[in-house]
Amino acid sequence: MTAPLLQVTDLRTYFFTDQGVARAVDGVSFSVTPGETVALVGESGCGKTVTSLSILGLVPDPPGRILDGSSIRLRGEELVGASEERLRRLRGNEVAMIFQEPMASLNPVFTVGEQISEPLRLHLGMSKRAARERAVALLNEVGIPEPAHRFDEYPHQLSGGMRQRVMVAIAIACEPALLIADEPTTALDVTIQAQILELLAQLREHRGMAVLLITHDLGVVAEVADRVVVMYAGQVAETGTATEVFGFPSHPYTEGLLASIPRADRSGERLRPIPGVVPAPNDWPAGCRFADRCRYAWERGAAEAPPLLELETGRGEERAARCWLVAEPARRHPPIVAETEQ
Amino acid sequence: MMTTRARIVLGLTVVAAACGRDYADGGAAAVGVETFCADVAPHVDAFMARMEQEHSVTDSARYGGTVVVASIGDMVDGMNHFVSSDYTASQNQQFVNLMSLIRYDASIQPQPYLAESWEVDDPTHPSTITFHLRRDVYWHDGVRTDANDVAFTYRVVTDPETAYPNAAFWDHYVGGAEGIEVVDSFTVRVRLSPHAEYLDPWTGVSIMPRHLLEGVPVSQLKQHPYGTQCPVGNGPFVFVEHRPQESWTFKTNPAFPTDLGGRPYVDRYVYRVIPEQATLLTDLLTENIDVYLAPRADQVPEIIRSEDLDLLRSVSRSYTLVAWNARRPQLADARVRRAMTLGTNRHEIVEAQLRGYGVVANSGVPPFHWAYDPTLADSVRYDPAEARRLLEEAGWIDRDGDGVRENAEGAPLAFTLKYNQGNQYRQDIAEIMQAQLGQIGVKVQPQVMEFGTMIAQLSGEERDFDATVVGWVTEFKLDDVDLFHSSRIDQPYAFSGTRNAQMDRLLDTLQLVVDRQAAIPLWKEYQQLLLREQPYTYFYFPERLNGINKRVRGVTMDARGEWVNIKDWWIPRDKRRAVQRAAAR
Amino acid sequence: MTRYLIRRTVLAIPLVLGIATLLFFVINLAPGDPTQLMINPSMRAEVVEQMRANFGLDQSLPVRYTKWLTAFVRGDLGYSYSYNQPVSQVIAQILPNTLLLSGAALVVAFVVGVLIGIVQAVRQYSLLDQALSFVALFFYSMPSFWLALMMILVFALFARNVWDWPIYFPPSGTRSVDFAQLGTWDQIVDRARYMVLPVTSLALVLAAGIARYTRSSMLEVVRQDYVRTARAKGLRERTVILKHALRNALIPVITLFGLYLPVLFSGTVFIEYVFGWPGMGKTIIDAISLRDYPVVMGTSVIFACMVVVGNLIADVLYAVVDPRIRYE
Amino acid sequence: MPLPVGGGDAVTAVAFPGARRRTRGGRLLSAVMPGAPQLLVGRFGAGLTALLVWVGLLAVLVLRWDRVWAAVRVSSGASLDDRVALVTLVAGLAAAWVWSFRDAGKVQELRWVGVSQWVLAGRAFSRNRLAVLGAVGILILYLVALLAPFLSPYDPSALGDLLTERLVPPSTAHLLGTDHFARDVLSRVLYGARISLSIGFVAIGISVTIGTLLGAVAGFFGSWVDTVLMRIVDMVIAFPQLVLLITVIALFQPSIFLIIAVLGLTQWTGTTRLVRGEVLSLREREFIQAAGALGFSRARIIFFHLVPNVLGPVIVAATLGIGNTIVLEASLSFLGLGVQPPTPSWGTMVADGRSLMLQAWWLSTFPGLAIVFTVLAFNLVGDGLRDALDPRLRR
Repeated sequence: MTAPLLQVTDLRTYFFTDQGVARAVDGVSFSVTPGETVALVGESGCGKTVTSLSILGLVPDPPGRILDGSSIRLRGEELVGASEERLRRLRGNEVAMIFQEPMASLNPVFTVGEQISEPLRLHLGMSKRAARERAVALLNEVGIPEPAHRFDEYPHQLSGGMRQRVMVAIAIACEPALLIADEPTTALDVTIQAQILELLAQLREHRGMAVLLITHDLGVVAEVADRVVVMYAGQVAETGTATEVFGFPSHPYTEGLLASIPRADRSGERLRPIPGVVPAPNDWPAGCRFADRCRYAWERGAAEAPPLLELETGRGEERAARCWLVAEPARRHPPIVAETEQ
Repeated sequence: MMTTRARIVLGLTVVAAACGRDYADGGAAAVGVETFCADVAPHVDAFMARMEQEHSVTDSARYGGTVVVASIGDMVDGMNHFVSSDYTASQNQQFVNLMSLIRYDASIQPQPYLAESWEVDDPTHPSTITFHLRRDVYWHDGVRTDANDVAFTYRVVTDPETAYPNAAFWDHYVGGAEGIEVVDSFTVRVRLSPHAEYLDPWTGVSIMPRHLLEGVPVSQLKQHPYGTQCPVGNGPFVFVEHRPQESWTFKTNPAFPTDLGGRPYVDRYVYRVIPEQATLLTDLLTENIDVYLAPRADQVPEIIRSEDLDLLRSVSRSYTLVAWNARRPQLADARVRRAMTLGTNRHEIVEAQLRGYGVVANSGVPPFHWAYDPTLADSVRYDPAEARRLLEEAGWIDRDGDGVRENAEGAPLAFTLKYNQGNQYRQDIAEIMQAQLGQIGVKVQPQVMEFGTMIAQLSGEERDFDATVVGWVTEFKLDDVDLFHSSRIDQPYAFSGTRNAQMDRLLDTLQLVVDRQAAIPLWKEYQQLLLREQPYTYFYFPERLNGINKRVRGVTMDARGEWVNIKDWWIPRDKRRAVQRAAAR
Repeated sequence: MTRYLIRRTVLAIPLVLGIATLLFFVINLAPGDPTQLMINPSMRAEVVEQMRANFGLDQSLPVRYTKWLTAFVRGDLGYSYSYNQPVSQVIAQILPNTLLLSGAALVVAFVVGVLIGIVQAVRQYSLLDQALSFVALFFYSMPSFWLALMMILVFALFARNVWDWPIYFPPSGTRSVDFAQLGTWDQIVDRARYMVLPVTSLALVLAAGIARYTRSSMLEVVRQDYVRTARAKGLRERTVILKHALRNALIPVITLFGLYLPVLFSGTVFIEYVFGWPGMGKTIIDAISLRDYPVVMGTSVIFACMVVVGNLIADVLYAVVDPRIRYE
Repeated sequence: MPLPVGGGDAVTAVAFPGARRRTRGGRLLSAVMPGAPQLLVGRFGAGLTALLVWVGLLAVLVLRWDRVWAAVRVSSGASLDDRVALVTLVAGLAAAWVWSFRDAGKVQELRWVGVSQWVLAGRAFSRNRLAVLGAVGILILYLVALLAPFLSPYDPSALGDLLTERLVPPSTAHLLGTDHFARDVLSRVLYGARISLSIGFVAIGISVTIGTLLGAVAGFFGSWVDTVLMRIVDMVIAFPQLVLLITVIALFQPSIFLIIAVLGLTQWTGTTRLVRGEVLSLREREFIQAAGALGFSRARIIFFHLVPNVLGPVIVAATLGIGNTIVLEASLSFLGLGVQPPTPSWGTMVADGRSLMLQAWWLSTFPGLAIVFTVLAFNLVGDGLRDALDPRLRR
């Protein structure tokens, strides 16, 4: 195994508000190796976005704060507590990010070209001319026709898919080692979604850049991710390779997520959404945070918070889940499959 | 005393000999209205430059500096005497930019000015006056002032189409061209029917330049650029600049006759408009201005307290009064009106409102005037008991115990007292009257009005008012015919609408008595009659108060006005602005 | 854009004419006329009648209106009764003063207001934010004439006479009396000195309002995704705020430009009065009390035109700042 | 008002307060000292207000017993002013007591999840210290205004001895000095509160009503109705307001009602534009279209569906407007066009006292400060409301 590009260890990002402390990210650990695509999966409110913002040092402070003891290492360099100036130099340069709303993520009052040129000039010290040439090339690379013409257009003159391509162009402008893509396709049509994912896959291949893909869309994950980190209530619920997690979900939450998406290979099944909602981050349950919604829940879950338990897969892969079921597998009843059809 | 006084005619001065000017085209009337200012300005500049050379000042101990006089209102009428009805503008015409034939001295005796002497055919029964003009007075563009200017001025002011605001001055004169005869270039003769104070109009009318304004239709004179944009006078100060609502700037006239004192001491005189009294006081205290005209009496302590400032007090010709509309049944009885006066503590109002800077008035005759009867000064004092007695005698008794008197028919003794917006003094009077008359059972309802609206109501045919607080400014020639004569009862100014045969007779006679000594007993009788009739409750003659910076020396302000000796004002060298500014460097 | 502006201008013509017409009848409703105000017993009724005739006031209202309107359409605003000058000339002498005063105040107000608003938004809910809010609102809550008088007392009177400050300002006027004798540079300094107090008094009140708008607009903008994008690019915080956020936050603030013009012009009335600054506001007020109808009409129409033009400028600025806006 | 759906990760923005401590023995304490139990559990705003009202009104009752008693006695010929003051006194005491008693006994809501936006806004507002300060200030102002007959030491319009008591600086006899009529400035400032507050309140009431109606109609009907109304708005905006004011005052007798009417009738344009804008966007929203589809009448849609939803911004505008109107009245007084004497409006007092700023600073300073702090209070509340009602600006 190669040295990880990004190593997140015991990340705790809390929000201190008048209504109490919201423990949005509460002890998350995972890593990304160079060239790898890792998917961060979970429902809204699970802390995925806060995790990614924490990596970039963009958590709004106040009220948010990364707690002492958390660690985010990029190529071994500690980012927690690093100077704002250092972080700023990393952003857009070493680590870039794409956001979910291409419509809202582009500044409406500047031309597309200017927005792409900005990081080039800032991080690479390019001249206006050089930046323009490079930006046009980038636009071309992300598949925008007539890039030289588009350079001078404003975001509102582009379609949604185009805008997301522009976002990608901005993100990859400085050839970052890590691209964080926060729900990059949620706001797009299905066909465009596929195109954008395809584009990301290509770029990753050509440039050897690692991608941290944040999504609630398991379909997307299955297509592109090497490894999956499932988050629930500010914690990692389950990790493993994509094949492992999809093939053998070991956390009931992952099970639930999988059961709630339509799958071509299981047509005719009834979709089963997970009951309830993610609890509020200032009000996590004391024991297992999923206990309220868990179909297997028993006393132990309510009383005792499960740690992230290593799973022996026998297939030589790292695998872990935060569930007492790992310790007491007998409690997993009845099997999912048996209940799906009537 | 106002008869002919011969004056030694001095020989022509160098100035007089040296100048004179023609317009190239020879005809004054040819000066077009559109280009008037542009045409006139070069002549004025050239003439003044020449005069400045010829009369350069070597002794700068007194000559030099700028004096700034400020007040709340602009002289909107400007220097065009034909259309002027505003006090400040008239003063500046008379004493600053233009000249009248004669002027009053401090004791209100006529003195020569532009006219160096005059004769009357018959001192007791004058029907012609012959004026001999000075020969050394030049319009600021270099043209000499002569008899034709006087004749022109006379014809215009007596022409009804001009709508000369003080046309009434000339009631007893023969108007138009027949009334005046140009005997020679420096002699004019006017014709009149004998009347009291017949010389007075000549102290008030400023002579205007014929060569510039003849040919302008008289009804168009008001709009002529002469008045506000480029007046060309012949007085001690030369017009420089007028910024509407902001300032008038004049500079010294080096060609002003040596006989009359020669050029003024100050180089420049600026009249500034500052509409806010609080600001005016600050301006005076910070030496931004030199003279603050007519501060409020309440501001006076601050002026007195300052080491740099002086307070100049002078008697004034204006008085404040409450006019009773005797057409109203409850105010028709003279006894009721007298009770109002008796029931109002006017002395206290003078003390409180004017801080004592004023005297209680009993008529429109100002205390400094020769016609004033000092024996009447304190004849009516605050006496609520007498006031109540008079009201009861007149049948006004509080019959229902509500504190307000009623007459036999049960109509309450109540009236509204109108006053105009924005005049604190009048508002105060209204409120004090309400309080004090309330104590003798009279219900007064003060009512504020917008000025224009109020005037329309007072002078309109309906006379839509019961009583009103207003003020008048008298001329030196007193004449109340328009106020109280029964023949004028439908005219705008007959606010009170009283009819009294004795009053009519007195007013008629007083207009025609030429001899002041003979007139004095009649005036006394008239003042006594006013005390009895009470068409007005006269309040007071306020003193004119002016705040002035001590660096301005030689200032005289009296009943004649604030600008009366402005050409003699001077500023010590080290106190001048330019000198101080240079020293600060 | 040009076509849009032309269309807007053409549409404004009936608006201005409508205002003028309304105004004409409204002010003529008020009792009294200019001649009645010259109350002087020496003035005979015949004289007054003659004056009325000279002014053309002896004609009926509709006749006068038609005359005024035809002259107005030809660009002739008539003669002032009280200034004894053509109205256009009066306005030409006075309008620059008002434009100077309100223009300077507008610039100062927007610069100061926007700056304060930015600081407040960046430090939302901090002590600084609350203190600035309080101070801004404090000035905003003052009647402008009172603020102006306080300024005079403090920075003219006390500064000079009591505290002996090296810098103090003249209480009133637009220039020194010996202005004409000064050199060019001194003239500029002199005029600036006279402008400090009135401009500050006028601008303080406006700035407070602008700061409030900028603050809320900025608060909204800094939460936008594109600001996060800008940060994610690694831009300096200053660049993020002053370039990416501010440009967007200014869009709603520009609306204020149009909205504030009428406020500004009526605000100048009080400032003009207190500081003896010869301007439009005071001219209108005086003209109404003197029943100088031509001046009231002329100045009011100019006023309306300035409001219309101001709104047009706001529209143009809108398009300049926000590329999404296109006028056809 | 239109409410956004909490989008994305709303953790940072939405408030979920936890349970509050139950107030034990609160009722007992509140019966003796209203506000105290709230203070004990840390609700300083509410607690202090209740306590302040209670103690303040009690103080008035005790210290000014003679006046209060005179107002109570039917035969004393008490004026309407006195009766209003009496009712205010009694009602204020009762309100403070009853509220505190009931509030103290209540078990606090455990969760605020799912509460209405108004409650959320209320909570956001109550966290804004400046705004709460403003609100308490306004409460005190209204109490002072209504209780003026009990509070003021002298008759506000009674002339004192003009020769000896004129322009007396602040002293123990006259806390804020006397004016040029030897009237007590404190009494006039207290009575002035009624005038200034009523002017602001009534004039804005008029203008907001007109503005909301016209704005809703213009926005809802659109097309030519909108065009015509908006052209009228443009015209009113470009029409020099002062010209109209002066002319109207010249036409009629200047009175407080005239001032209120004119101020009310000239200030509605802002509200109209605001409401129109809101309605234009609301009109396209589903629930209005649904209401239309259900066949509701237009009037019903406007009044029951549109207007309530634009109320938030309108309330904000109105609150800010009250402040502006009070300032405007003061400014008119400067031109001599405001409320006319002897009615003691703050504006008139400041304007009349200004020329004596150096000789008798207390004349214009105290009413001036009264204006500044009143307007400040309204503006703080208005600003706070705007922040509170706009979910985007909430903490």
